[in-house]
This record gives sequence, C-alpha cells and structure tokens, in this order.
Amino acid sequence: MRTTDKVALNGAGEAKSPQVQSVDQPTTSGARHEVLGLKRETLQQIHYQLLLARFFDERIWMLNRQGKTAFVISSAGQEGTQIGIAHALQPGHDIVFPYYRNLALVLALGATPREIMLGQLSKAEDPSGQGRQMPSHFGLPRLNIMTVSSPVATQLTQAAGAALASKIKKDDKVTAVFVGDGGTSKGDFHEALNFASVHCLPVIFVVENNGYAISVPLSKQMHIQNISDRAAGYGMPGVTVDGNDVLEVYRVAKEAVERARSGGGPTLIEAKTYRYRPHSSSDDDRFYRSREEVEEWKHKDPVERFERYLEEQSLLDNATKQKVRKDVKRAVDEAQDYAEKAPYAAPEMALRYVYDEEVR
Amino acid sequence: MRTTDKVALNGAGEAKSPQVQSVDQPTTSGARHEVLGLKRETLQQIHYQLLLARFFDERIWMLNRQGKTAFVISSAGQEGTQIGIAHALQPGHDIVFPYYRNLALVLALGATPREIMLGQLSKAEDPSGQGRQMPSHFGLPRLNIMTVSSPVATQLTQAAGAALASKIKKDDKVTAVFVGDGGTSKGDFHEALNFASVHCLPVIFVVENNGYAISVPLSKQMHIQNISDRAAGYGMPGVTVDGNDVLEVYRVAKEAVERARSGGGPTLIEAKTYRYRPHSSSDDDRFYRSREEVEEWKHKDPVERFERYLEEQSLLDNATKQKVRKDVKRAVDEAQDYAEKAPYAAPEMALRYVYDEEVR
Amino acid sequence: MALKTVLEAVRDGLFEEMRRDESVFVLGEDVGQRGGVFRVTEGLQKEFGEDRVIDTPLAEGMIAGVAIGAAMNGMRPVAEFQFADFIHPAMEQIIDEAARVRYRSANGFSCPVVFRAPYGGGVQGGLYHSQSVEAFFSHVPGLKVIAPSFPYDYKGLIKAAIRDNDPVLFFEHKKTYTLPSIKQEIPDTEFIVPIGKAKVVRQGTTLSVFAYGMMLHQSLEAAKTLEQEGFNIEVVDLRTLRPLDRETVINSVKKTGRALVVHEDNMFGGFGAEIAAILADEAFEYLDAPIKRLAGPEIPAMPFAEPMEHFFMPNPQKIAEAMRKLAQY
Amino acid sequence: MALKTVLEAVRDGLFEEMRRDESVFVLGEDVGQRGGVFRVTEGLQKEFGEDRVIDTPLAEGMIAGVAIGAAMNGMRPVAEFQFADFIHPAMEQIIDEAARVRYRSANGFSCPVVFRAPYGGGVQGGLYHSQSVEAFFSHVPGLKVIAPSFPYDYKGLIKAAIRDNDPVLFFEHKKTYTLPSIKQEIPDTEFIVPIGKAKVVRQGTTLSVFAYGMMLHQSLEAAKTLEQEGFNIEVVDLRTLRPLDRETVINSVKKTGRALVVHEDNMFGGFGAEIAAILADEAFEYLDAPIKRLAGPEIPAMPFAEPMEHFFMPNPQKIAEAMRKLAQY
Ligand SMILES: Cc1ncc(C[n+]2csc(CCOP(=O)(O)OP(=O)(O)O)c2C)c(N)n1
Ligand SMILES: Cc1ncc(C[n+]2csc(CCOP(=O)(O)OP(=O)(O)O)c2C)c(N)n1
Ligand SMILES: [Mg+2]
Ligand SMILES: [Mg+2]
Repeated sequence: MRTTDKVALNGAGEAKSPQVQSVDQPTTSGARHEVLGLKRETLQQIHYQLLLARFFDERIWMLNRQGKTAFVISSAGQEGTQIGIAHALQPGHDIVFPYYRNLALVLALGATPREIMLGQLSKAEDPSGQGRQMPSHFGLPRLNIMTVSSPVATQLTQAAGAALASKIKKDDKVTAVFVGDGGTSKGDFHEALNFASVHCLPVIFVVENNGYAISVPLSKQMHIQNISDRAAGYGMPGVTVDGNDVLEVYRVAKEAVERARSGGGPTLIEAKTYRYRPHSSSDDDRFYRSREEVEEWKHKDPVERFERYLEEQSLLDNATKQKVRKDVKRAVDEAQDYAEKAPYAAPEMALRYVYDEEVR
Repeated sequence: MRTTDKVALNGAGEAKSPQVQSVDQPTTSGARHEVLGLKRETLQQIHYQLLLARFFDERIWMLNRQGKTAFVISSAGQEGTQIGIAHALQPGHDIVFPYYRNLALVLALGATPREIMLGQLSKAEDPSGQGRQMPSHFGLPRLNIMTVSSPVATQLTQAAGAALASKIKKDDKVTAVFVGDGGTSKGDFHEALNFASVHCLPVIFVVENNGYAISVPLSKQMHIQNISDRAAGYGMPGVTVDGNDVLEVYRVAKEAVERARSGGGPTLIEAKTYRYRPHSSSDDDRFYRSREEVEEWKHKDPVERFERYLEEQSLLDNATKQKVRKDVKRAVDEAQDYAEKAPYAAPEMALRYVYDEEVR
Repeated sequence: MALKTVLEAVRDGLFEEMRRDESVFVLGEDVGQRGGVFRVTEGLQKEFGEDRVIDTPLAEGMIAGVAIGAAMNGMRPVAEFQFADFIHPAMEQIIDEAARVRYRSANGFSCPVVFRAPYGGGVQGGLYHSQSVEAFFSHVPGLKVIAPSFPYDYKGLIKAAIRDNDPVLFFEHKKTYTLPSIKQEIPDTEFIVPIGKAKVVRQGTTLSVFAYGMMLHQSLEAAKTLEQEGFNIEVVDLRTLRPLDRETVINSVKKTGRALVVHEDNMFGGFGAEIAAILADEAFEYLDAPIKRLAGPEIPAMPFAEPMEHFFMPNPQKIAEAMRKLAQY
Repeated sequence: MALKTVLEAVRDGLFEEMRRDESVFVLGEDVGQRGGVFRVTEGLQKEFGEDRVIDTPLAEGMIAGVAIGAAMNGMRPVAEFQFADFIHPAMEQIIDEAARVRYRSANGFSCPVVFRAPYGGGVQGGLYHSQSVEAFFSHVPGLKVIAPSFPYDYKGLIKAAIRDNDPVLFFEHKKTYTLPSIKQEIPDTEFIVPIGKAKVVRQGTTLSVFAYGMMLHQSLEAAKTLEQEGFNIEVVDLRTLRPLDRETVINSVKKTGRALVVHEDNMFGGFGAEIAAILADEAFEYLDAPIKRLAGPEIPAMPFAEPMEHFFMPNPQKIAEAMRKLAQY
C-alpha cells in the first residue's frame, strides 16, 4: 500500500474536522455516555461531526442543482450509524472499507471537508483519485480508507483479505467494512462472512439497512426481519442496532472492535436506519416510496436525537448550538471555495497510473 | 425444453430399474415404513436401487482400472440420501437438478443402467450429450433431469429459476436441486436460497454433506456444525438428517416436497453422509484422510442398514438377497455389454448443436 | 408510423413480445415499480403484474442463473443488468451455463434467454457506469451478441432476440437512449430485424468504416465532414457482433480497399481486432492500405472528471481525422 | 543445473519467492494439505505453515477478493484457481477491482497479486477442464497476462510475477506440466525472466508463427517437418500476452512477410485476432500473404469423448498443413 501525500492536503488555513481520539475508558454507572466511557470532548466531536456531515450533504445537493457537480450520493439520515462506528475505531491505524454512502463516516475518521469537496468537484487535488471516480468513491491512504469502487459488495471479501493480512502480520489492526442492505443479497456477503469466520479474522461487517436497494424494498430483497440473523449461519455474533442512536451504535461497535482486536473474530452489525434523499442525484424516490414514510423517519433523526441527549445532560446550550452551526458552515464554505478554484487534472492525466510507473 | 427421444433408450431386452411410483398413503402407527406409508413394493424398489447403484459404481471403477473409461466419480456411500430423496419426488413430472455425485439419484429416478453406461463410456447414444461431457454429468430430458455441468453450485440459482417458472405457469411441479457441502460456500448458494425464499418457490435444496470438498474438510470450509442452520438466515425451514438412513431421508424429503407443492415454499435439507471413494478417479484421498475414518463410516453403510431393517421386518430373506444381487449384476452386465459395443459419435459431430439448427 | 427514441423502441418491443407470448417475462434490479433506472421497462409491471415483471434482489449471478433455469423450464426470460459494467458477476452463468446448455446436452435442452444491458460512456458515469463489454461475449460460441444503433433496429432486434431459441446479449448504448438527433419514424405494424445481418448505412468508395452504437452515429457525422473534403466514406452498421455478417464486411472492403474500425472499448483485444483479423485474411488481396482501428485508450475505464472523460471518448473530429489519414494513405 | 518439468519449475519458483519474501503467501482450493490437484504446491504447507498456504472454501470470487484485500494491506498473495475454467466467478474482482485499484486511486493504492490457473485441453477434461481464457484477460488494461511455454520461462516468469507491483494472471498449460519431451536444464542460481518480452525460439525466413503454451511446442514440431520440405519457419514464443512485445512480433513479420497465429481457444475474438490486427496495421507494407490463424473451432468448449476432443485440438499435422499453405501462397 502506498501513500499519496503529494495530493493529501493537510495545509494550514484550513478548517479541520477534529480528529477522533482513541477510545476513552468506560466507567460502570451513570449517564449513557459515562457508562460508555465517552468524555465530554468526544461528545462534542460527535456533535460537530453529525452537523458537519449533514450540512456538507445539503451543500453538495445545492452544488448539484447549480450544475457545479454532476453526481451526488448522500449520507443524510445515516450519520448516526457512520459516526458511531467511526468512534469505535482507531483512525489511521485501523483499516476501513467504506462504500459510496459513507460521507459522514469518512469525515468522522478525519478526512477534511476540503479533501472531500475536491473529490465532489472532481479536481486534480482530489486525494481519492484526482477526479477519476464518481464523487463519494472515497479513498485516503493516510487514513487507511481503502479506495471505493461502484460494484456493490466487492469490498466485503477484500476486507476479509485485509484482515487476513493483519492476522498473518500480527499488526493489531481491525478492519471495518460497510455495505447496504442491498449488498447483502450478493454472494460476496456470504463468501466474505464465511471466510472471515473460518479464519477468525479481525473484521467487523457493518450493514447500513436503510430499507431499500434503490427502489427495491426489503420485502423483495429478503424473507427475514433482521439481517443480523444471518450471522448465526457463519457462527459469528450478529447484532441489530438502532442506527439513528449514535451512542448505541458506538456501544455495539466498540464491543465488536474489541472482540476483533483481541482475537475473538468477526462480528456482523446491522444498523437500521433510513436515507432521506433519493438514492442519488440521478434517482427520483417518488416512484417507490411515500412522502409520509420519509417524514416519519425524520422524526427519528440521529442529529436531533443526539442534540436532545446533550441538552438533557445539560452538555449543550443554545449558544454552542449556534456556534457549531457557524463552524461547520465556515468549514464547508472554505472547502467549497478552495475546491471551486482548484484546477482539473489535465486531460492526458487519464493515461497515468495504469501500472506502477516507478519500475521500468 | 426439448426432448432427445431419438437417443433416450427404452428398447426391449433391457434390464430396467423399476420406476418410482408416486408416494403411497401413510398410516399413523406401526413400523417405520408403515408410518411413512411405504408399501412393500416400494421397499423392494429402494432395496434394488441401493444395490444397483452400489454395484454399478463398483463396475465403473473396474472399467476405469481396465482403461475403458477415463474418468469416474462415485456415489458410493451416499446412496441412502439420493434414493431417499428420489422416492419423495414424482419422476418425469418434478424437475431435478443433480450434480456429478448423483449416480444413485438418477438411477432411482428411472434412468436406465444402459443410458448411464452409455454416458460413462462416452458413446454416441449417451442421452446426456452424446459423450460430450465427462461421465456423471447427467441429463435426461424425458425425466426432467436437467443437464449437469462441472462448475460447482451453478445449478442452485437455475433450480430457483425453474421453480419460478413453475410458480408462474402453475404447473404443480416441484424442483429438487443437489449440491455438496463444498458448494454451499459459493455465493450461488446464498443467492439461490434467498431468491427462492423471497418468492416462496416450490424447490428443495439438498446438501449432501460428505465432510469434504475434495481434500478440504468442513472445519476449513465453515465455522458451523450444521449447514441446515443457514436456512434461518433466509427465513426457510432447514433440517439435518442422517443421510445414510434412507427411510429418514425419505421422511424429511416428503415433508419438504409436500410443503413446496402446496405453496409453502422452499426447504433446505442437509444430509450428513460420506463418500467411500476418492473424490474422483483423478484423486488420491490418502493425502487428506485416514483409512480409519473411511472404515468407521463403512460401519454406517446405508445399503447394509436398509437390508438389516428389511430383515428385522422379515421383509427380506437370503434367497431374495441373492436374487437381487443377481438381477443388478445382470442389469449392469447388459448395460456394459451394450455400451461397449456402441459407437462413438463421429468426430465432426463436435460441430453440432452450438445453436438451434431448426431455424435458418 | 411514430417518431421514437432508442429507449422507446426497446420498450415498445418488450411490450409487444410480452403481449404476444405469455412465456416472456422480465427480471432485474429496479425494473418493476421503478420502471428501471433508465425507465426502459416503465409501465410493464402495471400491465403485466409482479409475476412477469420482477424486481430482484441485488445479485447479477442470481439474475442470470434464475433466467437460465426458467428458460430451461419453458419460459423466455428477459433479464436486465442495470449497467453492462455490472454483468461480471454473471459471467460464469452466461459463459459456462447459458452458452453451453444446448451444446453440452447435444440438443437435449435449450436456453432461450435475453440479457439486456446499457453500455457505453460519455455520460459522466465514471469508471463503473461507462464500460463496453461486447468483446468478452462476442468471443463466446453459443452466445449471440447484438449492439444496434438506430431505433428501428433496436425494436426489430429486441423482438428477434426474444424469439430466438438461444441466449442473446442485447447491448443498448445509454448515451443514445434519448438522443433526439437519431429519433426515427417506426411503423406501427409488426416487424422483425433478423439477427446476424449488418447494414451499409452509407454507400461510399473511399474507405469502409465499421461501427455500432454511439460510434456508428459519430462515424456518420465524420463521413459528412469528409464528404465536403471530397471523400466518399462507406459506413457499415454491424448491428450483430456475433454471429458477424462476414459477407457484408468483406464485400465492403473488396469495394473500397480501405478499412477503419471504430469502438469506445479499448483497442487491445477489443472487438475491432476480429474485424481487422478477418479482413487481413479474407480481403488481403483487396487492401490498399493498413487496416486501422480507432478505439478508447489502453486504460482500465473511463474517468469521471469531464476533461479526462472527453479525452477518453472517440468523437467525430477524431474519427474524421482517422478517415482523412487513411484516405490519403 | 537440474532437469525440470514445467510443474517443477513453477513449484521451485514459488518456494524461492516464499523463502525470499515473508509477504508472499498462497491460497486456493486444495493447495495446502493436498498440495494442489496437480501437486504444483506440494510441500509448501509443510515448509511455510497453514498461515501462508491456505486451503480456502470453494468460492473463486472470494479467493480473488481476499487476495486483493490482502495485497492492498501489504501482502503479495499468489491465488490459485484450480482450473482456468473456474475463474469466471472471479471476473468481477479481477477486472473491476484488481485491474483498477491503482488507476482509480491515481496511484494511492496498489494490488500486487498473482492469479495462477492451469488451462488448456487435450487431457480429456471435457467442457469444463480444458478451457483457454487468456482472451478475456489480455483485453483488460491494468492486468498483465503471462502464458509461458518452457520450464525455464515458467520459473523466471512466476518469480517476476510475484515481484511485480501490479496484478498478474499466470496461465499454466496443464498438458505440459509433466511433458518429458520439454524438460529443461535449469540453473540452480537465481534468475528472473522479464515480463513483456517475447522470444524467437526458432529463426526462420519463410514465415513467422506466433504461439504460446502447448501450441508453441506443436508449432516447433511442425516447423521441423517443414524443414525437411525445404521451408524455414520462424517460431515466436509470445510468453507474455499483455503487455505484448509488439516490437519482436512486428520485426519477425517484417523479415518473413508471412504470419500464422496458433492457439487452442476458438478463433473469433481470440488472442490471435489482436496479433493479426497489429500486423495488418503496422506491418502492412511487409506482408506477402494473408495473415492466417489456426485455432479451435467455434464451439463452446472441448468435448470429452476422445474422437471429438481430438477433432477439436490443433496438432502438429494441422499446423504443418497451415504452414505449407501459407508458405506456398
Ligand atoms: C454489482 C452491482 N449491481 C448493481 C449496481 C447498481 N446499484 C448501485 S447502488 C444499488 C443499490 C444498493 O442498495 P444498498 O446496498 O441497500 O445500498 P444503499 O444505496 O441503500 O445505501 C444498485 C442496484 C451496482 N453498483 N453494482
Ligand atoms: C466453481 C468450481 N470451482 C472448483 C471446482 C473444482 N472442484 C470440483 S468438485 C470440487 C469439490 C466439491 O466438493 P463438494 O461440493 O463437497 O461436493 P462433493 O464432491 O464432496 O460431493 C471442486 C473444488 C469446480 N468444479 N467448480
Ligand atoms: Mg439500502
Ligand atoms: Mg463434499
């Protein structure tokens, strides 16, 4: 694996999303976050990341309407799952195979708004591939965020392979891989979970169950209630979690990551959640789901729920709420401003990097 | 689907294996076969078919040693499973997707020794394909025994497709598909069971778990005890059965077939059994399993067990035992005699049947 | 007569065949309620119901396997792959199974199934929504491969494919789906276009161009340009890639003595290689110039960013330039 | 120096590279305890243990995906497909993933993996144990495709493939595995054969033959026959199919003016088409005769019954006849 620091931006003058710290130590009683051992700063990070992801998401849809980006695919509604998992990992040490829906995840892992916006606008400095891929096809060597492709579910066996390498090398890394409910119907899901279980690999499989594979509802995808029920068929633990409850997601993920790191093998985590937007900017979800259904889910919004929790714990006041909103807006404005000015890769650059260019 | 009666032999002077009758009516109490509603004639058929398959199998290994056939793959040890399932089906009406291990199955379904021997010796009259395929790659249009290929597990989604067609056409057919334990690791298994369950299709999936995929033992194939445990992940019934107990196999298969036919959807049946021979005539099993293990299984031999049962029920005396052995020997001798004399397809025949030759 | 786009032509063909033959049914991802991501199957589920227009789980290998099994049991499935890019999980079923069912059983069984797939680039689809995959399948005996260019042929050939008794891959160039400039008047009366016949869509004497899909249209545009320069370009619409209409291809070059093959797919081992190889053998004595191929560059797939995508795609200017060079050789 | 078969040469190469580099490991069906169904990996598990010689479940897509993921995490996997015929379930992973990891990430990630597969017929393997699949993969940018003929090259090229920083398909002709007639003295000292270089294994002036694997050996045999008839055949061992050594191929034909390509795979869209297409373009002025291809017939795969299998396979007689015709053109 080789890095592209030449294009990975860590430049000054840039609003960075706070880095995730390694997991804090749990206490036994008290408020939920205390039981989970989450420090106040961590809660503030989570809060910031939830709002950043949501706001960034709204911004790129706006850019799409303005004709400034040809394709948008959204994490709106699923931030709770993605950020909850991110905090159970050690960014930069652990290995992550995201999928195209994982904007909130990669931001929480430490990708900067600028890095992501450069990808969204397909500019030469896009660290995921100089604009070669569609937006949201993430990839960031410095954070072990493995390059995302479009074919659904191919990342699952690859994640098992990365975890196998960690087992052979004894490098203490855990691999986390993400897939949608639709992706679980593909043979890759079966083959990956089976292999990971046979070899007791340090990997967690995260299914973001948002109820649809584009237009195809769960009822036409599978004849079971919980995707996590499939774990038993591989002799691995499986858990279903409310994906819009970031603290609960963190709890089950932390347990799974610790099990994986300590040699206990893989876990299947199903997070039940919902996407607010159409599948992508090329989709129109009115063909296949009611506005009522979408509205209903918005009452379970992961961002609002977490803010309510912080307020109940009097860890969040209105002034802070406004400040954070200002901060994320500034971060996204700056990212957009930089990315819009940034140049495209030269056309002939399309010919580069088919093979290793350093030998012969 | 089109038939090849021109090559399917039903000629006189040929020792036929008795046809399977449609399932008899069960009584509620008494001996096992009575509870299952199996008439004496059916038991005699089963007995004949068990011995025929075993004897046929021994004969083709002999032919292989004599250099008369280049490839042998064996059902020896697994006859109990295959013949038990066959009797729960309606041969010629129901649809069967076998795999290469299913010699006993196709004989029990009504393929004649001559038809099979013509395939074993790759002669022009081979009804499965005029000698184009390796031996034991069965296929017999008149019995809806669908053409077998070598790639493992590809038949599973095809069986789901055939069952989907039956559901659309309402033709009252049940599809039965067979695969080994090794084949369950391939994505096809997952995709087929999932689709069949979503659409509540009239299909039964039969896994012949003989403990090995060539040399790879179960422990390196999966991290579970029973393959039938995977059924729950698709919301379908799954059952594990002693594959060497032909009556027990028949019982679970009958239940599954009736469920399928009555609109109750698919079932996964795992039959635990064992192959006595190396994987095929190209294999040497001494590389990967002990003679002791093989011997141990021979004490659970499905043929002996069924004969013991018949004797306990005083449904079998020594005279009959000897007669049946003579009968199967004659049937196989006749088949070999005919097949050895039969001609090969002309070399240029290799060019035929790439596309439908009846149009243009 | 009615003016139709490529997309409407395919859809009309599906409607007509499903009305004509009860054994025809459609399956694929999002083909039902959604009417397909390109809306090719729009309205089918409403008319024919969920039994004959099936939204499948996401698994291309399963889609192909189910279609094959249903075909072996008397149906005529039309399976859609949402993008040709995603056909790879089905290659085992298509190449090892569909293509061999009839052959391996010596005509005992058959597999009348149609595999539809939108292919081709220039739509900002990036690496995985722009691929051309015809080279993989046109190599395989037992399969038929169709890649039309005009609405009339799309309709006539999808109907022929559905009635064919062997497996057919039917490739639809997504950039041409709604292209207004290529709309055609299509008769309301039933018609079929035979599989295996190419068509000289522009008579010429200077050189012969062989193409299909979007490249066929761009070649015609380039031919117009060269006409003003006094060159008289013959353009052959291949329509069917396997079985190839060798006679039409060879006769065209016997007439012009010069050949140019154009496709989007990369050149090395692409479909154009077979055309060139056939001509280098069977039209050798008639060749007045090297056989030329214009194709996508040797990179894994089409980049997303517009400047790079534009760099990748052949276009009328590049084609015209290739024609000029070859004409002046 | 020691006299080695093709099989021993590959095995020796694997042993040497696994000893040299801890990141090299082997995975596949039956490769461990069984030492492979052809015994190519015999002894590896004993020396390197179960962690580095892994018997996998039966799932080729998984084998490829696991290898790719391990490669992205710093390993150099050597994945075996038990037969090339069964590589199709892995095509999505090989074509869409392995071949594009470096490209799509603009050099951010790489995928140094070797996919080994025994291919080819004439061994009574029937439809599914005899296939040649090189045409599918040599078309794909981002992949390298190797198909050696002699033991020395098998060893030197498997070592080169393992050290290469990009995905390599390594095809081994199963009929040549233990062929005594082609055993070679191989130096005990370490050596590498560079990827991308063809080799003129027989100098000639009458015509040039291009082949690889079993067909290369049969072409040499045929060349001997023609020598007695006064013809002087040049034979080129392609060794690497992608990237192809265009220079050696073109220069040979510039010298002889005649070209014959031989392979087992069926002709239409086969690898020979690309060779012919390149020559029809870049060696056009030097051609004295049509470019000829000798290949398997246009049927889905090789039948099992010996008379039909024999009918399918090219052989020295057929090749000699093709040479004669071309020489006398
Ligand atoms: C192999 C493959 N088939 C089809 C597609 C087209 N496609 C892209 S996303 C998608 C649905 C995925 O749904 P899901 O896995 O639930 O993820 P979600 O988008 O809902 O998060 C489909 C069918 C694809 N990208 N890859
Ligand atoms: C897709 C595929 N991969 C590999 C093979 C080679 N192969 C043939 S049989 C076999 C093992 C199958 O084991 P199992 O499914 O348990 O069936 P069994 O032979 O034990 O009855 C393998 C690996 C194949 N035929 N197809
Ligand atoms: Mg979903
Ligand atoms: Mg087995």
